[in-house]
Amino acid sequence: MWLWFAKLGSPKWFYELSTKWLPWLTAAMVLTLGVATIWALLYLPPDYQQGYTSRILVVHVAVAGTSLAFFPLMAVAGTITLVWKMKLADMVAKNAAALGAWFSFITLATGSLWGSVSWGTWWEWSDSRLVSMLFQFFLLLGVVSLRSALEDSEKAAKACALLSIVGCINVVVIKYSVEWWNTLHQPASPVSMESGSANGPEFWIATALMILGVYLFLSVSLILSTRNEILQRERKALWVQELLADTKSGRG
Amino acid sequence: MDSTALNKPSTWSAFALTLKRDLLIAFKRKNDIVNPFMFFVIVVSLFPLAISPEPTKLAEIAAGVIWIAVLLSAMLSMDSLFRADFEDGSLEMLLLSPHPLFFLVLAKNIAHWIVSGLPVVIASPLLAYMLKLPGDSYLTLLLSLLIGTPTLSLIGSIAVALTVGLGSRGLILAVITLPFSVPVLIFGTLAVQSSAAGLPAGGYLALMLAILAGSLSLAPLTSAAALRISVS
Amino acid sequence: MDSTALNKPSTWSAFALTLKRDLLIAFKRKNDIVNPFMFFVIVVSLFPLAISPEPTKLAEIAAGVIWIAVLLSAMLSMDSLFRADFEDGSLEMLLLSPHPLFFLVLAKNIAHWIVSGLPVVIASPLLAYMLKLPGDSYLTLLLSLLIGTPTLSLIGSIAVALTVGLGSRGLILAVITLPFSVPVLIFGTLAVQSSAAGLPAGGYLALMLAILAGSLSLAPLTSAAALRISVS
Amino acid sequence: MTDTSFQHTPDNSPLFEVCNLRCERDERLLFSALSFAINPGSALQIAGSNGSGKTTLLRIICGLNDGFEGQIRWRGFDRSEQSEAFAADLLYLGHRVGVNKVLSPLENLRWSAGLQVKVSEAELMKALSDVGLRGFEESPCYTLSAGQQQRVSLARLRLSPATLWVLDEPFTTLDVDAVARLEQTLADHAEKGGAVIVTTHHKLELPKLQRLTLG
Amino acid sequence: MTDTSFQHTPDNSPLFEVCNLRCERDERLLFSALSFAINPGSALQIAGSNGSGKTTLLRIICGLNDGFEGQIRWRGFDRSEQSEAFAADLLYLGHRVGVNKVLSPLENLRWSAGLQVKVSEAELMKALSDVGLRGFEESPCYTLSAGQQQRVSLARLRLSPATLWVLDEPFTTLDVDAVARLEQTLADHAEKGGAVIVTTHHKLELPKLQRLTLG
Amino acid sequence: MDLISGIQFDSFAEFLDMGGYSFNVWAVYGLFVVFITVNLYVPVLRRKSLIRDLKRRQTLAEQAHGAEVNSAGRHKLEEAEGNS
Ligand code: HEM
Ligand SMILES: Nc1ncnc2c1ncn2[C@@H]1O[C@H](COP(=O)(O)OP(=O)(O)OP(=O)(O)O)[C@@H](O)[C@H]1O
Ligand SMILES: Nc1ncnc2c1ncn2[C@@H]1O[C@H](COP(=O)(O)OP(=O)(O)OP(=O)(O)O)[C@@H](O)[C@H]1O
Ligand SMILES: [Mg+2]
Ligand SMILES: [Mg+2]
Repeated sequence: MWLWFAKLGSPKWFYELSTKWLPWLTAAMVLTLGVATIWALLYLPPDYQQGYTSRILVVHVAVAGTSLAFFPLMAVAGTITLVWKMKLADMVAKNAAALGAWFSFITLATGSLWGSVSWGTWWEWSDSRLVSMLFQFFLLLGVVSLRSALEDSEKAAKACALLSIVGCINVVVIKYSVEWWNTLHQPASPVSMESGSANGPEFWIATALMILGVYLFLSVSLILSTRNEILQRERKALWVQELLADTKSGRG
Repeated sequence: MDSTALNKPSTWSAFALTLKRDLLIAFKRKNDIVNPFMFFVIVVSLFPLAISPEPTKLAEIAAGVIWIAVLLSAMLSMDSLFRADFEDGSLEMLLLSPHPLFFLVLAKNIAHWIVSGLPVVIASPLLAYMLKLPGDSYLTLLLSLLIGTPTLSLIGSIAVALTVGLGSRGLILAVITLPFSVPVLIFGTLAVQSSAAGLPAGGYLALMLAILAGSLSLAPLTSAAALRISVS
Repeated sequence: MDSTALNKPSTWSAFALTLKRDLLIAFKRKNDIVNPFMFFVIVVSLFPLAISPEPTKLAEIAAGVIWIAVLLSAMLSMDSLFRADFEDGSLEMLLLSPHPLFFLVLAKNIAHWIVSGLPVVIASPLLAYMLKLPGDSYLTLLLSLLIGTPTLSLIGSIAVALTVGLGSRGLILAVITLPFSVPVLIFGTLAVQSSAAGLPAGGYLALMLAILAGSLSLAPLTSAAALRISVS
Repeated sequence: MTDTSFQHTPDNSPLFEVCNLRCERDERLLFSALSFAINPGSALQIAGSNGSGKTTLLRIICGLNDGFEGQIRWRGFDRSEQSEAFAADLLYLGHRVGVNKVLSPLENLRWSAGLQVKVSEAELMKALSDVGLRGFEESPCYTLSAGQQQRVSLARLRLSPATLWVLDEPFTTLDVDAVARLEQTLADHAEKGGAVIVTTHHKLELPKLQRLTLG
Repeated sequence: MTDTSFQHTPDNSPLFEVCNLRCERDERLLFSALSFAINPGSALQIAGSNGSGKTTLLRIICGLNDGFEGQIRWRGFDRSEQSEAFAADLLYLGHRVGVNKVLSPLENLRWSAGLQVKVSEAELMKALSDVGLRGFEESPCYTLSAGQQQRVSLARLRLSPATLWVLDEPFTTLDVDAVARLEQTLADHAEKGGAVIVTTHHKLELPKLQRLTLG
Repeated sequence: MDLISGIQFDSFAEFLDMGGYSFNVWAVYGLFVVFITVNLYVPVLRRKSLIRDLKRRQTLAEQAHGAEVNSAGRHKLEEAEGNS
């Protein structure tokens, strides 16, 4: 167990393993995303209420669901950073924060685009998922901002780890308090997400496939940026120097 | 066992010493006391200018405006917590002292709240009057602020401890902590709004007390950990 | 006359050098760019939570809320102007340089506005939408902010120059400058509110332009004098 | 104070010991396989060129920096197991002097010394006049010159019950007089059974001085 | 650069002259009836115990502090009438080194030297490697040690066309090597017809050194 | 599996129109594509520039101070002269 952990902590080990896995993951990602997109766009039958716009939901639901994974992921990575001082965990956490902000943003954007069809408004404060996603976005940007503010990279790693753990709890707290606030304010328009669309099984299969694809995309993107981070931080290590000597300029 | 241990001050006296020192510094600087208060007053008085001077409209927004102004003033006043100590090296002394950091951080937090939070709370009824807050809700406003502002300070102190090395951190502090204070803001305004509408507000206040209790035990611990990170 | 004078860079090139340096620092720090913007967005989004999520109520307060949030973000972002330079001694270098301080201060002001004011202005229409600002007034909002934020920066820079030696000055800056920026706030909100009501807003914008012109010529001069006082 | 005022270590292991220390910053190796021990009554000067890692080493020794590998032992035990006892017996003066600008030297010292030991007002005043701040006890510290502020922090040395003193360039900004007095203080401390670790670029003259050169 | 690279003063009045200077701070008299003159080719060390007013005097000389009485003359004219010419011909390095932490040494120097003189990139790089910062040119300054940051500011000395150098404790935090190199730089500057005013507690060895002791 | 008849649209124009909601649907998919490509392409670009930069530094280091690198991290412990 400890040996395995120590090994996983080694950026070199991760770099080499990911070199092997990356092509397969990328292929799987392209395949699932491709199939899911084509299916959703071409084959999904129109919803009886909203017509073809349920195509939006396929993307929205997939991205929204995945974006909820970031704070738990960062909190776990943060714990590993703080307790075991594992550099790799921090490299993942660093890139996860920025990617998570992207995911939250796309959730907000796709949600708005869907809202403009189904509710007739792009933004509505009286929905707890919207508001709490907005604040998750802010919290993630806060982590990114803290990282860029702190100059010393070791300090930044630990500070962001702590903030991610505290933030993880807070995302939950915000969600419940906003939900409660909304039930008290009794939304004027019929603005519940659960209310509407009775979507068929095809919709859910396409969505499931899309979720899988988005998760694969998340891992590929995270791995790619983590590898860069490894090269950057370990640039003085012998194995990186050797690796550089082997690669042609700009390729590899 | 040894003379060192005999002569060592108790944790309690270190707590008191730190509290006294921080209050002394604040009273010498005066700015730490006056500014949060002034900021609060000025921000509140911008709203009638920017939105509308009509009493009915003001009454509708009064609770929210006061709470937001309190929130901002609390967050921004945090900037002075730990800053001077970090810059002059006293923070290293605090970390290397033979007492549990939890209590020393708590002492600094309490001193800071007394100095920057309390005056704002005391001034709030006056500003509530200027914004025509409905009459029944003054007590609730006062109570909710009395419970809410220490919570905000405690939350803020974590962020302060994380960013203690930064030169200008007023904004980043606000950016990090404002999302965290959303629950306090929501319950605080709900309490005031519901008592303005003649409904009971005790439930919200109880909830806020629970949040306060939670942060009172967890926040100094987290701040202490954050300080250790920042000073290293 | 002498070799020194031959090799001396022109004031213009000192201006450009300083502008470039400040932009470079901002781009390296990133926070100076992101934080005012984030603060603005977060503060605006607290209002629906604290006041009411109802679109009609929001529409009424939208213009005022956006202007107040812009004002606060502009004032608080000023904290970073001159701070690092004072702390590391670069400010003394600036004062002792053989160029008119007016232009060097202006260069720093411009760099600061590009970095912290412009992003806020650009984001404002989106937030106006979220607060349901009536549709016709977006252009006026944008224009009024485009004229108003540099004015606020210039006013703020005087206060910054006066308080440059203070450790935590976020609040005191706001306290000093907010009263001075009331005219800008009033004309800015009036412009937006009147164009939301379908009335012409050009008059207010012209007034704001006049204020901008005035502060563009006077503020850097005053800031330069204030800097000399603070550094001595 | 006599020799007995300092706690003795079990089974004659050294007071403070560092084994096989290694530290990298920004992937630049500062030192590796660094071992030394220091005993009551002795002094260690850490020398080295700029950027060789002296400050970093001192901060590691005190526990302010944990970016290192290796063992640090205090009176024979691992330092992390003894952190409270270690803190009670350590005095660190860093690059930044730990002097609040608005407080007076007296108020500063009351707090900074008071965290570690119970002191009376008379002792505080005596310590301040010993470092040459008589007449400045009640002036706010922002009116003091750089060297005078450094002296405020040095007053702590005269009150602290700590055995191990860790001083980072304590001689900077001091005038010739004050330098001599500080050297005497260090020698006295060592003589009474204390231990001193100090960095300076200055040529130290102390009895039983070891010198560790980094870089 | 040869001797002719520095501007000559009319009718042989001294380069820089202070007459009957008097300064009080906080009702404490720092100095009065202080007069001295400094000519091209010479150096002046200002000595004195801590708090005797060395930093204050230097800031008065540069024009950063105007809390004084007396005359200050530059090339025979009142300094205030010549403030621009004086600024172009003055280089001041204070206690605080004027090095931005996020910028690299190169970027720092590009600005700080560039305000006073047009310099090429090659000159900048050369100046940095002359002060021993080769390999650190592009690292952000917050990763540099105290002495390395001091060196960044010293690199300005190698580029500046100024005749009068005013340096406040430039030797602090420098290692032995760097101290020797800086002394050499000061001697070279004086030899080339420049003038140096410097405070330090350190024993300076320069040709044609005057010493002024305050307090 | 009939891949052709399963398609919900009779013409390409109809496909583009998405039942009248073309803006929303295509904006979502457009964003989605941008989102994915940016977050894959940026790391790839960064990798290229990083490798170029690291190689440049490697050669610089070799030329300038190859020997100095090895001297880092050494230290020496001695008794100071003149002790009693
Ligand atoms: C926590 C983040 C979110 C999650 C997990 C999420 C998930 C979902 C799911 C599963 C649905 C489908 C519901 C159904 O089929 O009935 C949905 C619908 C929807 N979502 Fe989200 N979403 C999130 C955030 C957002 C945001 C931020 C927005 C807007 C900006 C948004 C706007 C919508 C809209 C308008 C619908 C359609 C509701 C309806 O059919 O009435 N969602 N979302
Ligand atoms: N801001 C200030 N306000 C009032 N008095 C001051 C201030 N700064 C310094 N002083 C006083 O002026 C005197 C001289 O200070 P100065 O900094 O010039 O001394 P110095 O000779 O440079 O000493 P050091 O060797 O310690 O650097 C001191 O006695 C100090 O008390
Ligand atoms: N915050 C930091 N991040 C990364 N590297 C750092 C940091 N601080 C210092 N370093 C590096 O660590 C090395 C040692 O720095 P340190 O401050 O310990 O040197 P020092 O021996 O005390 O030097 P000086 O004599 O100049 O005080 C330097 O090379 C510096 O580049
Ligand atoms: Mg050092
Ligand atoms: Mg001085």
